[in-house]
Amino acid sequence: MISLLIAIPLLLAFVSVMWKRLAKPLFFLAAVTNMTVLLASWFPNSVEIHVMGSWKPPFGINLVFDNASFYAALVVNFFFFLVSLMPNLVESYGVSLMLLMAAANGFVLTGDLFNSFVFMEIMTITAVTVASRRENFYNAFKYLILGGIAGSIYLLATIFAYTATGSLNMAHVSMATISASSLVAITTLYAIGLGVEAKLFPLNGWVSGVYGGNDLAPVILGTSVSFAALYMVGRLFGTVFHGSGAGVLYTLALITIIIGEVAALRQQNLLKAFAYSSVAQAGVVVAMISKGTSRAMGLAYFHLTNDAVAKFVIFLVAGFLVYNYKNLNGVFKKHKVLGASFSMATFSLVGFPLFAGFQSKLRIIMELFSMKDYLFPAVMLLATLIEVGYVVRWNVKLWFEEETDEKADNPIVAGTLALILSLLLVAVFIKPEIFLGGAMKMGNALADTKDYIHGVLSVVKGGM
Amino acid sequence: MALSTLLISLLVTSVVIYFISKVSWRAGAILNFLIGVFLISYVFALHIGVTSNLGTLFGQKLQLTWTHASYYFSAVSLLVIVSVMLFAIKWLDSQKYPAAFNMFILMMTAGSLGVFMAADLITLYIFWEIAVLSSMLIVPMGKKESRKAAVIYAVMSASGTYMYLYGAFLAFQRYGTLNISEIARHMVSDPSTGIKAAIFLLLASAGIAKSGIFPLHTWLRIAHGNAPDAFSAVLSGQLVKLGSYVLMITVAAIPSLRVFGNIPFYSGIPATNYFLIALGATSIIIGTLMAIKQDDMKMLIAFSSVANGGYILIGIGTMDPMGFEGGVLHVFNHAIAAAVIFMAFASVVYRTHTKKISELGGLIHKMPITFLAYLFAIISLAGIPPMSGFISKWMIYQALVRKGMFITAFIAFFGSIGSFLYVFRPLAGVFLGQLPKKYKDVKEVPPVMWIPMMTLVVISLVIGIWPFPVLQPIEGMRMDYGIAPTMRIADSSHWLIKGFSGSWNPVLVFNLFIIGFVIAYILYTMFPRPKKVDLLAPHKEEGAPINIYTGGEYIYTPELYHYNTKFYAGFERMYEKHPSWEKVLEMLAKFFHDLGEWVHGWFFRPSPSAYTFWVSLTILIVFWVRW
Amino acid sequence: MKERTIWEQIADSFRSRSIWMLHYCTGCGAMELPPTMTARFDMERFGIAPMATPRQADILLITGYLNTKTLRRVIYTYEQMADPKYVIGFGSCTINGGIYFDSYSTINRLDYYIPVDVYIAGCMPRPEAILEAFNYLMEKIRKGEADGWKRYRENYDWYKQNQIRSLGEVYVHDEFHE
Amino acid sequence: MVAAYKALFNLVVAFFLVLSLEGIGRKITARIQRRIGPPWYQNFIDLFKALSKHPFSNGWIFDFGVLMALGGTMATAMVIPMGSAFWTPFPNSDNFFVIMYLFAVGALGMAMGMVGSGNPWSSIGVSRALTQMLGYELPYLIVISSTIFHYKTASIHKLIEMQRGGWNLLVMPLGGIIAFVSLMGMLGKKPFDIATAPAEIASGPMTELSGKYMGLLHIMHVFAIFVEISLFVDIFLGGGNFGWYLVKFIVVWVLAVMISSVLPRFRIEQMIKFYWGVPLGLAFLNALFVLLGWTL
Repeated sequence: MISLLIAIPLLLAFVSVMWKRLAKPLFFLAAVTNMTVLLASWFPNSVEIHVMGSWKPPFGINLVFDNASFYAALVVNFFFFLVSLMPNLVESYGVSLMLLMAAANGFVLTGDLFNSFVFMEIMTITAVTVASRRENFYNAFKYLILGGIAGSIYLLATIFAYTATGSLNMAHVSMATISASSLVAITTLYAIGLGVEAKLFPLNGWVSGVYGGNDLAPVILGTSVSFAALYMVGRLFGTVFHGSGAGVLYTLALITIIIGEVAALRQQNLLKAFAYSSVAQAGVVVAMISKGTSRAMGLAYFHLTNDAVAKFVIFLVAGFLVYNYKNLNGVFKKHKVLGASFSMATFSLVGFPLFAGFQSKLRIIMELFSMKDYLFPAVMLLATLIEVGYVVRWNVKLWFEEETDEKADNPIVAGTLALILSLLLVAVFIKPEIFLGGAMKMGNALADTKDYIHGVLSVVKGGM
Repeated sequence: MALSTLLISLLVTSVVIYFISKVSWRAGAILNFLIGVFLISYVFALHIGVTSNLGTLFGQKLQLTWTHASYYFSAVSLLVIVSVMLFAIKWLDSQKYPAAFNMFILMMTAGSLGVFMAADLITLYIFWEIAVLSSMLIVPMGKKESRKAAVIYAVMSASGTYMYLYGAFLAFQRYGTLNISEIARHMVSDPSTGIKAAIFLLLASAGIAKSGIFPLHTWLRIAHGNAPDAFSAVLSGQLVKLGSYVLMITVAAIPSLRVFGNIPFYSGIPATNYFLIALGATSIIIGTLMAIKQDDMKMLIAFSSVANGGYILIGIGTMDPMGFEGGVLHVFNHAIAAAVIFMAFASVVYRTHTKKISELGGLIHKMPITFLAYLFAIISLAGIPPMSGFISKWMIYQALVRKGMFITAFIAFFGSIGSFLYVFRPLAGVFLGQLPKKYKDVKEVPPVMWIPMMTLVVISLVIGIWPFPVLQPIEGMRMDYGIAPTMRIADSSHWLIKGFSGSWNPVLVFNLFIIGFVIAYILYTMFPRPKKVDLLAPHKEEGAPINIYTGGEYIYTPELYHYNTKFYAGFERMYEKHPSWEKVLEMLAKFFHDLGEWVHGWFFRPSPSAYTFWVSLTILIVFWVRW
Repeated sequence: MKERTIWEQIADSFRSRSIWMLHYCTGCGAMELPPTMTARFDMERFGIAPMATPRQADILLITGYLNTKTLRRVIYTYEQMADPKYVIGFGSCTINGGIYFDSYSTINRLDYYIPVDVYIAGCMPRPEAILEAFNYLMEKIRKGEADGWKRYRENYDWYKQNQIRSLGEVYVHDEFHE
Repeated sequence: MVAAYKALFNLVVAFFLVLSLEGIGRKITARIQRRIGPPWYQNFIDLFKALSKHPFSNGWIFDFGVLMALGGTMATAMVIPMGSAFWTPFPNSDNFFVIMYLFAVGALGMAMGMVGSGNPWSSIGVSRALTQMLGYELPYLIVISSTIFHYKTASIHKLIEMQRGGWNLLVMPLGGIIAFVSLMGMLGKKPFDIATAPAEIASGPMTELSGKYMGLLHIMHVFAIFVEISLFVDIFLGGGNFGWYLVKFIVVWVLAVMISSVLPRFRIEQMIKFYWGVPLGLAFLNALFVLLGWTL
């Protein structure tokens, strides 16, 4: 059943290659079906797998469907669905978006290392096409190069893993005992390989260029794709390698946080500024994942969800502004709704109370203190301090500076979406369970290797 | 109505107020004012010890409780806020965003009330952020500079707040609770001084940042100086007091004398408290010296707020009964005085559209009521009887002299006499002297604007003559915190205020002043009537010179003959080349910018080949580290 | 002249014993004041003291000659003094213009413009003469005959028209004040 | 009721005593300058003459300022104990800090009224006067605080009683000397008559004062001198009965006059530098001695 998540977008993509005009509606259709599929199978509190062909794991390729991958897929498809509601944003990118959707779903669902590599490649390439919108070719090219490198390193890691364990199935690999030295090699290479998509320092050079390059890329890459990538980080380092190599991730992540924030502070371009801030947030999430406990991971994904929602709103509004106005001073006087939702989203990003970010940030800090980690909270608070600086600066600039006489009509759909999502953030502050429950289940699923192995390698269900 | 319901409904109402104000901002403002009046009556009706639950946040109960401290601080805050709300009913028509102003000021009220009611650190933090956020959104509604001001305000306040948060969670991790009294109880029995001191200072830093104590004082100048004029009254009169409240919580609610009894520094005062006192003293010096040389009247009073924050901190920091009461009472005095002063300035700016002292003058004959309000406010601010400002200063001096803290006392005296200098500068430059021709037909502000000022002035005067109504809750607070519970300072039966070194009788002092005034008036009327000469040329027929002593010369241009630029030139010249802490902080900000520049240049701008280089370098480093 | 009330007599006797002077030192007469003030002649022993501003002063001491320009200042200063106020014309310049009598700009007779209570003849009058004059003025004040200020008030129009005639306009309108 | 009579008696004594002392001061100065000088009652004459004139007024704040100055200073003078607990009108309220700050009312009123006259000389004079206050008050207050710390009381008549054993001047001579130097500044005599420098700024604040305003402020000045010197006598010279008190008062005054009559005038920042230099340092030294208990 869940293989539909990959199959439908793929199929419709090929269909729409023939009928270009149908691309947009088909994309919408794909998104809707995926959402329905997901809603139909709500939180399978067990591990289901779906084998390709009737090759039982560990021999065949299999998709794994447990709470973790379900929640990830839910978030991923949710944002694709939101994007599909905005035709003027999709324009002629329906095909690549559908491919991207298929790839992201596959990346999330697959239970096979090599397969995940394949999906990552597809994801990168389609993402590059998306990124090259609005003649943003040079940055897309950078992204392509980096993605290529990352892919090759990922592949290398996979090969190492294969040589070390003789298997490509994650469950199987996680069962096998790997010699320390090769484990180091494998985890390091995976860390680097995922580092590009997970926006880890110093592999995140592409981010500002790609996110700042046009108005579609950040909205989709900054939310869905990065969620998928960070999910994979959790899957590999949490489930498969039992948190070995977490030290690398932790260090890199802490550096990433600071670097991202200071880079965002000096940034003069609205989109790029928040691109950097998403780098920093990714750093927070990765550092939190590297802690390895189920609770920490759950909080990490809770934070990531809040961040993704906020970022979606921010990038939506920012993209609209950047490409409709030359001078952004006081534009929100003309677009009050956009402005309100933007401000709420940014405040949630900082973690002011009344918004979702507060919940996740404070929980994370509290968790860290209970783990007796005193460095990370300090770094995080320092980062938040810098964040306050530029968030307030942008809000003040966009609300209060003397406006120019440029005009642009309000985007109805985007405005409503932004408003709804920002209100959702407030709702999450009041009732965090909205995201927290799922995130926690995800965390448990990721941390619980035994269950995973048992679920994958036991009797086969479903299939096609 | 339970406290939690009150706060939440206030938050909701503020949004409603926004939409009402969209229809008619004046209706919104009046509604605000009515809500404020209701709040005051509500606060005075509440019984000490009422508690209520705000729900739970990650397993911690969020609790509100109503103590003497909450009662006192809320009453003072509401006094200021409500008068500003009344002031705003007319004043707002000179503003660009009346609706947003109405919404945020109500939201801020809810936030600050929450802070005063909070029983645990996290609740305090939540409402604190609400208050900061909403006030931070009002600040940039002012003139051009106010945009920058908002950012600086936000960052400074946040830097304090996050240190506080770190401290709060440190305490939580160590003592397993966030409830303030619980933490206090644990800290007393906690052996390790280092961690206690760390928690203490981290918690205090929020208050330091908010009440403009030395290392983090620089935001007051720019924020109070450029915020919308009437809102400066709230900023300086009320929001700064949030900081004082947090400082009081850290120093008194956590019984620092017992907690840090093992590290006494000087005459029984722990090193931690003494550190805070030193900071307070530094900010008195800085505030006074900088205030004396300001030409912008709002910035001048902003610096005076720095100095007075120092007084409050010193008073509370001594943890001496007199000092504590003096510090806490100074909160009231400075709140009222600063509010009135800023409202008077707001009225002046409302009429003349400038806040530069050197561009004003002689407004007394145009705006006499505003002048009187300002006059009495500065008498209170400078701590001169019979206004209430004197009582708190007297108490603080008592404490300092008793403890034999002569250097701190010296700084306190310096600040107090310096305050004569800087409060007199706007008095002379703005209200007295020659009226420039361009303000020939300036009018007094309408009653709805001067009534709040005058009300506050009268309150301050009455408290100055009969301070016991305010001293009672403060004594209650002192009992709560167990600072010399047996000692009584306010002896209302004999109309006396008793210090360790003799007492005094405010009523008597006031009567003496009246008697002296009466005698002077009798003498005045006994002798020949004066001939009124008009010192203001614009009033007389055209071409008539100024009728004051000019060495026999004819002067036709009053504004040139009005001495108000570099009023204390002789004194200012002595510290022209002073070092500036603002520059240091700017350097810090610039450092972060340059770091961002550097990072961007090295990691984010370069070509793909450079990326490959970085990737391989990272791989190598990681392998090298791990093998 | 009309009879004074008892209060006025008392006041006059006080006034006569405490004379604060504003010396308007345009001319060479200023040279004679330092010896008069200092140890040799010591005018303070009569309660005479120099003052800085016309508001505080009782007598206006015009030392030396006046021209149209300085006369303006003199009149302005005189009008700024508080009643009762007295004027001493010092030296012959104030009486008849002295050696500059035929200059186009010299004021020949001071008391056309402001009422003079006592003239000191001579060029220069010595300190003895000055003290003598002061004593004479004190005598007049005590008797209530020094009524220049009353005369100025009564014949204000006459004085004004004299001033206007020779100055054209009492208030200055030169390039600095247009 | 008795207290009220005592207070009024304070005023009467202050008026006659100080006015005649001022005249004597002028006489002394004159003798030092080899002159004869005016009679001792000259200042009474000057005062009544000034009151009898027909003054000019520059608006209501001018009058109000003068009244405030006179009233505030009178109120202060009424609290001052004259050398013994018996001559203390209000034993409950003769706290030192109360007196100092009540005294400031007069200063503020004078400053306000004079600047209200709209004359730049007055403003300059007032700004100088306030700056000067910043100069001399600090050493003075430090010395007095150390005294209060030593005797554990700030109420003047208690201090007087405590000095039965020996004058405070002898207990802490350093402090006494510093207090006297500050007293010179308070009295505004040379070399500290910067605020009213007749030759440079036309007698500063008083520039616009004519007739009775001059007179009333003269009276205020009289009471101010009374307060300042009495504080010094009470705190450092240990009071004594009324006669002794007068003697001490006169001695202090004559000393001040003699010193001032041979000195030129400071510039304003020179004055500040002077007071914040040696006197302040010595005041702190004195405070240190008191803390260590090294008092004679």
